[in-house]
Amino acid sequence: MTNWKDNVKNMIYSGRIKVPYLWNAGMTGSRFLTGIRDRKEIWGNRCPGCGRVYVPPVKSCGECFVPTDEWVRVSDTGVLESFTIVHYSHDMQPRKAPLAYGLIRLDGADGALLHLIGDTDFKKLKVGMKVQAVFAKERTGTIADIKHFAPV
Amino acid sequence: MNEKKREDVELLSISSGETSQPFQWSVGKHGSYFLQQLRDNKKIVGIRCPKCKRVYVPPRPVCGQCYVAMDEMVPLSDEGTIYVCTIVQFGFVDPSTGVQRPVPYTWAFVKLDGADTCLTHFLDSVDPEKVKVGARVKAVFEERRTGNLMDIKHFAVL
Amino acid sequence: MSKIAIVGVGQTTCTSSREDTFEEMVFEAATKALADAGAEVGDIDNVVTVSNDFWDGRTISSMAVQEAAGSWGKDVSTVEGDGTFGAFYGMMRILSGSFDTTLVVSHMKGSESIMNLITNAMFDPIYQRGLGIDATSAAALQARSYMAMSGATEEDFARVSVKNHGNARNNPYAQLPLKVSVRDVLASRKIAEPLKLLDCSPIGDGAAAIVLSNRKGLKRFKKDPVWIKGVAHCADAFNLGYRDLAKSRALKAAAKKAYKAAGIQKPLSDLDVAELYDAYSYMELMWYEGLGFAPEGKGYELIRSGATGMKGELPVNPSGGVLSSHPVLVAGMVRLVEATLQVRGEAGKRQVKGAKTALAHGINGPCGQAHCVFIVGA
Amino acid sequence: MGKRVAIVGFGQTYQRSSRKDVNGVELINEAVNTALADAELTIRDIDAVVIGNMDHFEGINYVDMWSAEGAGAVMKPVIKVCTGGTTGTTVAMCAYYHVASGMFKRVLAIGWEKNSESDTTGAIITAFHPVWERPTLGGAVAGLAIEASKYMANYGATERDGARVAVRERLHALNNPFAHLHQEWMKGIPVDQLVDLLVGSEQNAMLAYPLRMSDMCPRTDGAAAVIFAAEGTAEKIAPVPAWVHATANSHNFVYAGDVNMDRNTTIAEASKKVFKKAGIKEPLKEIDVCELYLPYSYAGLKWIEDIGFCAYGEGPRLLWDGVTDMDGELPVNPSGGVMSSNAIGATALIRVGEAALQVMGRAGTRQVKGGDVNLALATGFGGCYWGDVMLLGKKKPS
Repeated sequence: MTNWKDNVKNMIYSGRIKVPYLWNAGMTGSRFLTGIRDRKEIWGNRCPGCGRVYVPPVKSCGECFVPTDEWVRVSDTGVLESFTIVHYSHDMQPRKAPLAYGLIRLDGADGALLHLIGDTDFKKLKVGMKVQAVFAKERTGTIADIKHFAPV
Repeated sequence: MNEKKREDVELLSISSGETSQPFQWSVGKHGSYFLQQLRDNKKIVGIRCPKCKRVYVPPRPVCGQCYVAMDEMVPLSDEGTIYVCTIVQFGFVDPSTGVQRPVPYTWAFVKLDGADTCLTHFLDSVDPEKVKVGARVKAVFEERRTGNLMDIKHFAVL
Repeated sequence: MSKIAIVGVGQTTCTSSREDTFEEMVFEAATKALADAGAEVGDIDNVVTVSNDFWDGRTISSMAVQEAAGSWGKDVSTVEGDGTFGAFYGMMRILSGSFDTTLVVSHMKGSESIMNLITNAMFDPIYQRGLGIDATSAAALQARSYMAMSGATEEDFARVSVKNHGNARNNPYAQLPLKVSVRDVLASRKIAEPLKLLDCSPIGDGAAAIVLSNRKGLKRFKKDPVWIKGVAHCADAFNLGYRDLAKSRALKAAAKKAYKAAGIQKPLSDLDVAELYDAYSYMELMWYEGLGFAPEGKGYELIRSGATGMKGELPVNPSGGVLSSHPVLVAGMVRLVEATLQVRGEAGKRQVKGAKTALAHGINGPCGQAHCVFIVGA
Repeated sequence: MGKRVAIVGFGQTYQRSSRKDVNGVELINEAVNTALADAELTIRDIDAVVIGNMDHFEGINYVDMWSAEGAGAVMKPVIKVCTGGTTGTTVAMCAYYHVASGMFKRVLAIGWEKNSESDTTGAIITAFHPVWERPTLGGAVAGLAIEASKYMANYGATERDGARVAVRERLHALNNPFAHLHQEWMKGIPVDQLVDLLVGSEQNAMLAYPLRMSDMCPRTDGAAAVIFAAEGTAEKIAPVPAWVHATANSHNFVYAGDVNMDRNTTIAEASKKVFKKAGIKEPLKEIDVCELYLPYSYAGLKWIEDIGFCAYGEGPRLLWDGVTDMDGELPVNPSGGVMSSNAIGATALIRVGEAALQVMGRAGTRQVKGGDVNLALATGFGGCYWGDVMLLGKKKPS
């Protein structure tokens, strides 16, 4: 029995973790998502402490730690603060590579919104360029109700 | 719009849908040897600590109590005793498949003859009169074995 | 400070895929650290393990390695985050007066899961996850923001990659020692622009452990102590769009505290060597700035001038850094292990001559949201 | 020697079956704000944050990072710890060590869970070994059912004994506005009769013998936060701080099949360590009240024996004698305990917070002994028999 290791072949156990989740968007998030779904409007909220307008909205400002209860409608156009073109694929990506992400500071907002960039030649993307939200035709109350942002 | 009443907001939830995380877990050489013995020879093995002499099943690399590496595989009987067991009657999602696991089933800690720890497994019966602490059981092997703990189909109550 | 010392270190080699289990890797790293300290498990008063449930594919991942970590019968706790944060907790547990010694051990098997899916799960499920964002695409956004702020170029990023992969050739534990040129890096496969393959660290497998002791506990060990002179950590906001991605205020804050405790006034000259968490090439330049090695936006000057090369004023990542081996969570602890070896003069071919004071750095969260900075010295 | 440490503030959300009106970060924020208000502090007064939950219950990786804005951790040191059901006490212990180390003066400990967002049993199964245990394990319910059946076999305990614990927990919960389960129908019915009702009811579904629905904890959404402070600071914040006299833990088992089902050896070891540190010789006499992590009824019989409140097999007698009821010698779980609310990552921290309230004399309608509480014991339980114990007291520890 001492030589058991000589004949053993290391095995791999293939498995998965598949626990289904249903994440609550909460009152604040639901208001944001239904605004897009029902009216194609993008709403954020303003912190009474620092005056920042958050999009997507937050219930409490992380910097000032006070509730942000003033709702503000922001533009569906904004400035591309950063972007990347992704050349690899994985199962969570909603579309095939190459795909592009951007950080978009909407006019009237302070924080930038993370989203996809589309309807353009990715080679033309530049930091600082104007982009606009393209809304999905079928909207179901998720962040994908904005299909992506496209250069204006 | 600006001052919509709270109750006017439809509360949304976002579903994870069909997403899952695949894993390729290493079984390690100790566990692999156990599974290979199960698959190829219908044999169950444990591992003995060189210091305290406890026999652990399934085999693993380290005796936690003595903090020494273990190396000595020992054959175990395919018969043993029910240390503890219960009949699972409630439904739940199996995290490996994402769907409900069939119930009822009996889940037992089986202390195989020659081992000091228990193997956790299914029993062949859900009859409360049969599946009792102290009852004798014997491993029933699958015909087609793939190198998996489920190569033992279940333990049959003798 | 100099109240708590590192008296033992251990690390496994890092590879893209190891065949052993978490348990075996933890046992290897922990027993190496004990052997290095000239100690036995009985000399350890308590244990802190470092792991992450998502990466391990196991809830309460810390539970799986307790026997291998030598914690039977001992007080034990766990940190989910980088190994430097685990070391920080291990140190506090001694300072509390409850224990004289702590073993801290971290493990990672990146080979068992799909990195993009695991890191996608660290993003917000309502607003971000469905977009498919992951650690690399987020880092690419940060790299671009940093370029826009600083004027650093893709060549500068490539220089970091060339330096670190080259240094890794002196490190027997490193996963990816490479002799490459700036041109090779620039020509490597596009991953998430502006990041190319050689700008990204290889997610892999590894484990590391350290033994900590207070003055009272020192007599149990044979190794000369390497003292923790200063340490601090700090987190920024989570949401990428809500923080200034191009600057690292959390690192600045952590470094300021650690430097104060260690009496470091001019880090570039006061430190002899630094081991930084460069998960992506550009990060090293950003961390230069956060750590005060260079003014804001000027990190690239140090890589262009060679100041952070092996023969420079402050060699950074003589080990090859995280770019050359990236067992997530373990990587920060490896920085601490490497810093300790440097101060001891035991870093072999990657030794910085006469190193007395070393910095080790760990990060946590997307795009370096949280930072931990250790200053260690003889 | 380290600093003396006390609890100076506690906040919790109302524990409910589902909180669709908030996301996880917002739920955490609620508890943090409640705790800060309780201690009359602002987030600026907090030097460091410790947070815990179980990642796969909500499917969020790096929760400490994701929740930074809600937890008040922006530009502060934050650490995440997770040890399963013990997470809340592990968080508390981590916060305690932060302060005791002398490195931080005021530390915020947070535990939370939104169990409504996933299948709790499915997620719990992922805590076990994928090759050896997951294929057959029936979650925590099955794991606890086997322990119960072993206890019954060893000591002749009955289903009525188990139900007696359930009745105590649910009756106590009626005094606690924060509790999840409020079984108002139980009001005014004698204990004996309630026990008969639980054991005899067909609606009280058998989950895994001998555990019925009424023997188990619920699935809960909730969060809790506790503020720890150092000596010199604590006295200025709270009129009566709850001092940490001792804390310890134990966790030995990695493989489920190794666990000694005869006794809860880890909670016994941890208790022994705590009693030794604090000089407790007769726990039943010296300790005034307990908040124990009892995830199911039979734990209320067996684990009190392991802690050392009575001899092996005597747990049921203590229960039936009323010793552990609100007006007994050693009230256990005036809050209604885990069986009345179980937002898993928050649960053990709530035990610590509730024990602190008892010491401070601020437990309101669930206060025991008219506020005359000198020592209160809190425990956590999790994973493969992980045991955490913390002893709180009114007097500064010597």
